Amino acid sequence: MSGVDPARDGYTTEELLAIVMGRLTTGLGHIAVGALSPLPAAAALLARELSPRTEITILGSPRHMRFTDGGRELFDCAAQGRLDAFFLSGGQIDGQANINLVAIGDYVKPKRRFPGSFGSAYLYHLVPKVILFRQEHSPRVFVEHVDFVSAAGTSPRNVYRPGGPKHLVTEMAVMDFDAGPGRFRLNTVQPGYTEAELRKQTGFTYALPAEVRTTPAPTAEELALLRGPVREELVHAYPKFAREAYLAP
Amino acid sequence: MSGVDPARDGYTTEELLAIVMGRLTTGLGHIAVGALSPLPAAAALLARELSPRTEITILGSPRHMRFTDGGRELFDCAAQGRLDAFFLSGGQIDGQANINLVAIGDYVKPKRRFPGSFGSAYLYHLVPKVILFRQEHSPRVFVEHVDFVSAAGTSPRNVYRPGGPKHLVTEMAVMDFDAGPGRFRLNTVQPGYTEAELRKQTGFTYALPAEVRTTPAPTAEELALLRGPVREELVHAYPKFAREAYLAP
Amino acid sequence: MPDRYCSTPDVLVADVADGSSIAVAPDYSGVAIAATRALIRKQARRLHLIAVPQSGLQADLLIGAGCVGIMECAGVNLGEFGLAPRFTDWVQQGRLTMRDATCPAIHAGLQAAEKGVPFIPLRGILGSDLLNERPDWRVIDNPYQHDDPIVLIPAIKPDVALFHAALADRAGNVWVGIRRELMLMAHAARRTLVTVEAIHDGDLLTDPTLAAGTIPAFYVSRICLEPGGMRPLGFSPAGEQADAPMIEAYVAAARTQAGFDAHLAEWLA
Amino acid sequence: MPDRYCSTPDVLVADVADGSSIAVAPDYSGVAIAATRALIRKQARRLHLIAVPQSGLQADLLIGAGCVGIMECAGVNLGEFGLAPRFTDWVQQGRLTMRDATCPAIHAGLQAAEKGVPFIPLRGILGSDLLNERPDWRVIDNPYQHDDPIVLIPAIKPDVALFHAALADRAGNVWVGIRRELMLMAHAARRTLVTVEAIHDGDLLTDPTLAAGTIPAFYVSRICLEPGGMRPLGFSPAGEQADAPMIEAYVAAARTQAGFDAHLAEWLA
Repeated sequence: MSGVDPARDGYTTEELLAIVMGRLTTGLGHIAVGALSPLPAAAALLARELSPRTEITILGSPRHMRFTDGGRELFDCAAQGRLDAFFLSGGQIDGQANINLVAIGDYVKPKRRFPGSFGSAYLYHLVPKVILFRQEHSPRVFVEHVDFVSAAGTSPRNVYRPGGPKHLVTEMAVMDFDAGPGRFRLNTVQPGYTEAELRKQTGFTYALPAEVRTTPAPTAEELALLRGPVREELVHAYPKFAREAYLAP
Repeated sequence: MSGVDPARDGYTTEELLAIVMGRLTTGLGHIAVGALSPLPAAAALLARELSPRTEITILGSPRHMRFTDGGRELFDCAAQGRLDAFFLSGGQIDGQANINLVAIGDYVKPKRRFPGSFGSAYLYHLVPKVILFRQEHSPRVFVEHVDFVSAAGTSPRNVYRPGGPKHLVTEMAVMDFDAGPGRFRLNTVQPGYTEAELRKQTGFTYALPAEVRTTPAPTAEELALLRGPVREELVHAYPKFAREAYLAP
Repeated sequence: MPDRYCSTPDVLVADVADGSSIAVAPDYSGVAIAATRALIRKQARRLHLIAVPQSGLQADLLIGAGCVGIMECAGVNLGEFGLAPRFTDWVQQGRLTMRDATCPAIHAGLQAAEKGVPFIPLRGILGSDLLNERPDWRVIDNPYQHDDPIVLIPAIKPDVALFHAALADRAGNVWVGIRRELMLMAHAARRTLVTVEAIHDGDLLTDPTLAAGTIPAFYVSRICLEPGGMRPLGFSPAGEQADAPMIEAYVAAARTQAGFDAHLAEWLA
Repeated sequence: MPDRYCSTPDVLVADVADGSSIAVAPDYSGVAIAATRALIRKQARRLHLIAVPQSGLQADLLIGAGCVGIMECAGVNLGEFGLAPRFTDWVQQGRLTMRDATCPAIHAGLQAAEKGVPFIPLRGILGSDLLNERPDWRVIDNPYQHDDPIVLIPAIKPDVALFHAALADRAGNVWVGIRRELMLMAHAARRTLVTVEAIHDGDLLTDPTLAAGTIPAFYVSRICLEPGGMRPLGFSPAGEQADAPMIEAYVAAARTQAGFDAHLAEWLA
């Protein structure tokens, strides 16, 4: 996980993903990141480097939490409209952007149990820009219909919903989600992948752009920020990850 | 207000009232007193002297507030069942124990406006033992029907109501409230008054005990506590009152 | 200092538009009297004043000065100093639109706004005439229990929260200690304006004891350093007592509108 | 010390009856691991564990030891150390009754209990299958807006709140600092049991900075002085890091029930 991908020019997959998500959140007011999300955390830290007025919150990192009203404050904050972006993932994610963080198979006696929905069922509705992130891109993850909807990708018109999914970032692609038709549209394939490979690894259909482009490679400035100040901050939030798995030495 | 009443034997009306209310709250777990209630505050302090496990809260007195969750905590506490007694008063109080803290006459353009209902509409329902206190006993205060119900004395059976009025204490009488018939019953007349005088000064009818008794006079111990430790504490809550109006020198 | 700092209370409240709803603190908490004077100086009009949950001198000054259109509160008085003379007079003349409440309903309404929900249920209240005057307080049947009526309090989302606090740091974090109703106001309001006794050197949020009583900067719009900004009211975090002679002089003067006007002119000068 | 002080964690939890609902703190807050060991030693059974809003090692230990009947939570995992092995295994075997939630719903349910109201509404959630598994979460039409469905979360009133905190004083006041979810738990629960790192000399409530992060004694049933009561989890108020090797050894052992049982026997000894 930590080596430089031979197919890529001097950066790791992890670095690429952090930079892609950093680009998607640059310039926002307040970006929050859940616990156990080291790459989204790196992305938010990068976005703050690129737009210094950006506030960031990284759950579980005392250094990156400005909350003083207990565990509920993040959620209250989101409902107050004080949160602009959040990252969610899923054990399964389907073509309607439903995410499953609970179980595969029967709910009562599942084939596979995941940790649980955490804040997803709520934040997915209230945070304007939710970015779905899952590094592994396989038909096991990206299914036609999730077994259990932890949080719904779309809602009927009468449902109060200022927020929702806007992008999906994986090792193979960046997609945009269009709530109208309730469907993903390919934005770019990641360097080293083709759309044909992507299609084979995706269990749902998605719309295509007029021309399939490749994600622009990380710039020297982006990599320098990521390897310098971002990494330094990340150690406070994810000591184990920053030590073992994050970046090329 | 501050002299020893010539009709009484070495104590003031204020001392009598504080002692009567102290007796009614002795032995309870947690007694709270609203702002601007110096005699109920003295009563609660006395109750604490007489039953040291009693917790007391005096709103507006930093020394007698153990709250750390803002203005709402008293009310949340009451709903949690952690408050055993509270004192309420009224610009008008009627025979069904309805209290009026809002206005006499029309609501929009009243003849007389009072400060407002404060917590009464809520605490009257939730605190098991509410003691109504009004020093002045006159037909102007004790009316048949209040002009505005800030808080209702009784509720229909289907209304969740663990609390309610239990006693009324005035310069002329101590009454008990019986929620069944929704009516006051005379407990004792204060020393120096007769039931006939009381009836003349009360704008509603009330039930009578088999025999009309007089409130037992303050004991030497009660007076000593009131004039010693209680007074000393009260200065922190009501400096002006304790200085000017409270007790015989 | 970052740009949320203002040089005077007048700059602090300069953007408060006529007709704004303003949540203000009770006398035992952090009342921004200097900023109130600034509101009067700028001749604010038709304010919807929301006392959290009660007010005293501050409401009386604003009412007497003609700044208030709607008064939402659980009560207005001057504590040990008695009735609030201008409040009482204006209501009795029918010159003030009253929105009477009960203390916990105002806290609950602000909590609903803090949680971004349209309402919060509250026990009690049933049988009170307050329900007649508050059509926005609805009675529903508790969906969790048969035949159990319960009152709903709608969210109170003030345009502005205005209060006085003990400390702010240079990043804009504000320390309120146990006065959590001030934090609730900041969470619930669209904008929060604060006067403070003193500036704290260092970051209030990195000290674990101070952090526990701190409103993070991202809730705070503007701050003005104004020591004594609560005078003549007392300010318990600073150990300051109310200026009783000054309040007594106010009460005596404000018995009539003319007396109030003269007193105010002198006080604003 | 007053009689709410206990000599050991075993005395602290002695009265916790089988079948009790117990609210516990998340790993970033104050997890009472020493007291959890005491619950396992006394062979507590059929506990209804309420994670506020998530749990990790504590839930995994209690589940593996057979203490838990119902698991109510927004999630269970071991943070950077991966899945919670006993939780995962027991659910997959159908041996645990799950009551899946989402974080803010657990906070809201506790707030409803804190306010003594039967429910609090909450945005979001609609469209989630959680609603199918939580018949106690009702969807109603918002009475304040036409055609606006909203979820109601019923009050969560735990029999017991159990957590670890930094300080308690001799009067029984407990300092939790910014960890307000612990205060919420204490307000909502019938009884509150606390282990603490240290005893504070003096009254936590008379110091205005400490008071801001203090749970008053009248919410606290019992306290046990137990320094390191959160180990091997980290405890940020004390600057203590998680004991990574110990947790990794746990994860390796607990992959199977037999491995867990052996590990636990050793650990309890």
